[in-house]
Amino acid sequence: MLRFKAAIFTLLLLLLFCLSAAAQTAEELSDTAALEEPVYEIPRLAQVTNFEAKDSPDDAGGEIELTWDLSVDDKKEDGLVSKYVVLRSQNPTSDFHIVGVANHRDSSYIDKNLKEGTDYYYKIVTFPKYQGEVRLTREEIDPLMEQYPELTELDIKDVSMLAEYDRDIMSVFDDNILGISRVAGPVKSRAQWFNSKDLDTLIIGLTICISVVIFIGMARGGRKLFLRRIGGLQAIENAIGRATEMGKSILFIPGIQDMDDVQTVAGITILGRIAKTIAEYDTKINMPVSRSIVMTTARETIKEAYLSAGRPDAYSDDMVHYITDEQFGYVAAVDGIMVREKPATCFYLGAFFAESLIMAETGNSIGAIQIAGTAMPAQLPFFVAACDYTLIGEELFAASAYLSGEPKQLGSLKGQDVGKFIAMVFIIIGAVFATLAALTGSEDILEITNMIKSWFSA
Amino acid sequence: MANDEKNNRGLLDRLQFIDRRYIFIFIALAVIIPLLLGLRFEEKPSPIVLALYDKVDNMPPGSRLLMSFDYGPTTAPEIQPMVDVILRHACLRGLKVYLMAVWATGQSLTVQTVEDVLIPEFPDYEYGIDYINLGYKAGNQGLIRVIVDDMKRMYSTDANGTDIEQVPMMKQVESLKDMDLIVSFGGGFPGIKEWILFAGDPGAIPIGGACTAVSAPQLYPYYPNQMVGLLGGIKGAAEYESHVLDRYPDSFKTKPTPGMNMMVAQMVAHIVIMLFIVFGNVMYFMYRGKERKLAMEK
Amino acid sequence: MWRRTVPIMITFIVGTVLVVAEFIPHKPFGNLGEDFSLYFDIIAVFAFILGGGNLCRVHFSKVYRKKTDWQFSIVTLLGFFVMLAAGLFKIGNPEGIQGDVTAAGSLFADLYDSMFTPLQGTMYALLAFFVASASYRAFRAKNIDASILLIAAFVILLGRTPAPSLIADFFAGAGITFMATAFNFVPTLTDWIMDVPNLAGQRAILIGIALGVISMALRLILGVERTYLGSDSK
Amino acid sequence: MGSDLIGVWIAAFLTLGIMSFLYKDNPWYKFSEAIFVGLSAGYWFASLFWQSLHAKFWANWSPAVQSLFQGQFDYNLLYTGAGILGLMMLLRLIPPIGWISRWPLSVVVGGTAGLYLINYLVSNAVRQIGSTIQPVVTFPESIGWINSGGVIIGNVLVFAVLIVSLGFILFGRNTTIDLPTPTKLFFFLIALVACALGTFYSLSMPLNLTGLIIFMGVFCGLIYFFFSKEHTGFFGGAATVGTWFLMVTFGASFGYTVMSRMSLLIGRIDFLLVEWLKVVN
Repeated sequence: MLRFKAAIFTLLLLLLFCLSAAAQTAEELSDTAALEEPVYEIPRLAQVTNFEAKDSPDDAGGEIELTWDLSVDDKKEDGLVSKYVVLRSQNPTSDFHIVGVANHRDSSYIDKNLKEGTDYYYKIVTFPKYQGEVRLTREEIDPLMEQYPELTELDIKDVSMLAEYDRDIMSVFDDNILGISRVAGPVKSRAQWFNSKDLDTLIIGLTICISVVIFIGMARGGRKLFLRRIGGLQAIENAIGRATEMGKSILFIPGIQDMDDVQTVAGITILGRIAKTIAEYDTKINMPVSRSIVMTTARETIKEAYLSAGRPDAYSDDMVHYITDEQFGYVAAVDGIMVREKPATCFYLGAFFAESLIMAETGNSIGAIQIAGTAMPAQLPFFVAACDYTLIGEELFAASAYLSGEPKQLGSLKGQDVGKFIAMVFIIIGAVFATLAALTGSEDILEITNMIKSWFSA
Repeated sequence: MANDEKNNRGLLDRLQFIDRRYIFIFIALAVIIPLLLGLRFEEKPSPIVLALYDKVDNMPPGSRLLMSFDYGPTTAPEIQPMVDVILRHACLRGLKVYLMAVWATGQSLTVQTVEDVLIPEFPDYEYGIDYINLGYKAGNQGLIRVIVDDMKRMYSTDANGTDIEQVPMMKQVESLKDMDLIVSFGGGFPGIKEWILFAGDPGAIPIGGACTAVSAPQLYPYYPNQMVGLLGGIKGAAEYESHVLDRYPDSFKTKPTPGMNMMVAQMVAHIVIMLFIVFGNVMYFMYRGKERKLAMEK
Repeated sequence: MWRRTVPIMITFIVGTVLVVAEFIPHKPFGNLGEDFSLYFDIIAVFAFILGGGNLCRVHFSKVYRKKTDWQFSIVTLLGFFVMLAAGLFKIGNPEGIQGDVTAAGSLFADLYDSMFTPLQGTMYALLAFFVASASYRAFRAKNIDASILLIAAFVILLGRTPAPSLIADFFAGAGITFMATAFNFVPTLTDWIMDVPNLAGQRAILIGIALGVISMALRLILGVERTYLGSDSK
Repeated sequence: MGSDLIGVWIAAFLTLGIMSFLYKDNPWYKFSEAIFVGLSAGYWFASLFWQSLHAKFWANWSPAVQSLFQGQFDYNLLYTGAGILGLMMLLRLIPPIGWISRWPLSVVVGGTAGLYLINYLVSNAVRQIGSTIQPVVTFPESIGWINSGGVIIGNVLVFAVLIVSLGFILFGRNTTIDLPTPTKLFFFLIALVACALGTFYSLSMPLNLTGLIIFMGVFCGLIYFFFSKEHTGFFGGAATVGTWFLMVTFGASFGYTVMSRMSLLIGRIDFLLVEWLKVVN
């Protein structure tokens, strides 16, 4: 209590001092709330305990993690604490500035954008809830904020509470008026060379990748691998043959995404195989594209296919032409091409969005054979409904390997199956433990389940 | 040649492979006729819609309602009816209305809404006293995070360039916490979710939402703890309109109800599609039965 | 060598580095993925000159040779150059060349609002018609698979309208409680289909896609798949 | 007001032009299409120029070059690489050295492959497997559809799906397990009795069995995607059940999107009737 009185006394002295020193501000302050009404008392709250600061793990540097146990005044749901103010300094005794605010009932904070290798010291201030009205006006708050930019971390109400209490706001944080924790530090932030949280992912990824590589190697070594037939791929050759018989062209749509989408890359690799057959059959191919890089790549691909089919003279750059990057503008043009040229066969292989059905329905209306393939789950139903054959998700990526017939490419598909097998095994094991845990209510089994789950929670 | 083929086909055959343009006509009619006739059905409001209605309805006159326009022209057909009906309801209740946009495309929509609804239908409403258009400010969720504590740091003027300090209805508004209800229109990013996370939760401000039907399921989990209520798509608009009409028949009799009208169009179109599916299957089975018979005879 | 081996090596190095970088938070690997997207965006702008050039070439030659519909090629070229000029020189931009290219009031924004938006919206709206014609044709109980597709789609369609409750009311009025209960369950059934079998199918597709992508990416990085690089000769 | 009116008329003209395609191809559509293609190509290039080349490249790179002349190294100088790759792309215009454009291309493809490998591994494979690790049988909680009698409906459906799947695996045409018919019948009867008992049991004391369906769907769906095993025997039966799940998924997503597509059309028609023709208020 004595301390409070002393504090109020100091405050009044300070105010008087301010009055005489700065005439301008004094005029504004003197006859308003500050003097006439009793000054708001800041309740002193218990400080946080077990306050620690350490370099935050698995980051790119520049971050420090602070942890603490809640103040005793914050243990209840409706406690007196409104927030924890985080202060930082580069020396242990002075120059602490506000760097951030954590909500009440939070017990950690990550300080970001720090300089690596510098020593930092931290304090936590337990900040009380403000019960009164906001009394200071903007004209009073704004210069304060300008003087102490770090106050922007606080609410207007908080600043106004502090200002009422003590005009020299930052000194409040240095005084022992608020519940201030011990100083933690020194602590440096460092960047890590390995993100240990990703270890599970690394192991799973490596297992899958290595099995793919092993099977590629085995296939290269001459080992015969069995692969089942895929309906849509069998149909490709027939579809090209049909176009040849009818003397009509083949339309190839590689989706509306750029080369930075792996589905487009998959579409282009399939194009390489198809174009070879087309060159052999001496059929026309028409390929409108919506991205310039796709245009360049597709030209290289088709040229190569014609060359390896022994018909370089039949190739022309006009086979691939750019239309527009705009999704629906592209579709409008493709629809126009379809009804005017009436291609016998349409391929849609790549990444598609809402335009999928517009194209597939128009293609259907001109009686073309349509073969589609995409890994966009939302568009698959439309292709399934409107096209003759659809390569569903994974089949799109496998198609070029299938069509190539090269053993090493086929080997990679076998490796993929190993990945599926691993997935199924873990799903079964996980489900069995999870079910046992749910039915028996056993804590031990639950722990095992959670452990398995945590491997797959990256 | 092609004509001959067509004529030689049996009726069943022709019906089974019906020219799709007939379907297009039916769909077009299914949408146009209900809209032209202005048909509307009464809709029973679902609890999540009713909750938002009650919140607006129970606010005393003079309470502050912030409407944030977080959508663009492509989703406007779905969202605009909800904007209109909530704005009308608010004006009827005498609330002070603050318009703003977190989407750049929302700016022109605020102006348009004021011109189409507020000025002609509520001539008593005076700019600066009863409603204000704060316009668009960049910053997405960052903007929300700032104005939750301090409105004037981001808004020194309104959308017309008037100094905010001169606007009477902004005098008592320090931050979003002075709002009695915030309704965000639009389910994209930033949208209702950001309003909940960066304004509703930290500032304890009631948040309501109105979004497209597609994005509604992702927002249900926030109701009722973090969100007052939600209108999902045209159905949500229709339910709200129907309920307002039910409660304030005199004032709303003459007002347009685009949501209810569109809902009828949508339902009719749905039913037409379903009828076509049924019809197609019946034809298919009749055709197959006939073919089988022919095969047996042979 | 320069034409084929070097590109394959570049693919291998870039691919491997980006995979490894995912596990290294330390600079400069930490945000290599974002850097790559930036690089890609910049390359794409340069590449657009090839695409735009191709567009002009195709349409100029159409006009020049008076091929069928050459008149419309003039329209395309006109649209292209007007929009390009409006955008590049920011014609009518209230803040001049410093302003944002899409700033309201500029010719660019006006053209966008009055022509681009309705065209885009209408093309999108055509989907409503195509959805109808596709469902008429595709949803037939030809075999088990098609029947399942049909039933799932039909239940969801029904559950998204107020029809089930209306029909249920009708049956309840007629005193056939059995049918009324059945129709009252349609919305529940809709949710069940979305939450359970639909979810399971989606997951199987997603896991499959992931494995397909991994294997495809490995083939590209290891140089097993190299069709996209074209041929050795000119 | 005048310019607004012109804008509405232009918009209506183009809207109807695109819609006329539904009847058949015609000059009106060709005109709308031509203008759409031209405008949008110009639009994309202008926005890419300002928003990518100017804002992302030039604004970062030119200050970095300036500071280099003052003897300072700026991290942004690395953007030079992007510029060089972009210029290499343009070398296609000079046929003799056009092949250099393959270098930026292989950077793009390599980078795409690397990024997607990791992203799909994490977000699709690993996460989806993780969220499938769930109990297949639980005591019901009161969430969503479950509280409205959904558990019972769900369980009846679960048993129906199980019995049909099993029946198919045993008796289906091409994919049957190689067992004598009486044995198959015996198994099937046992399964039938088990399912019937299960149904009655779940009616009296509801257990939530939906996890079982999810588990089965994911499992059989993955089997469908296996490339290195012929779809025969048990494997074939499971793959067939997998395709059923895929069909439900496709049907459901199809039905679900119809509504939003309709509202787009309603929006356009609304524009024509209200803003253009003004026949409806």
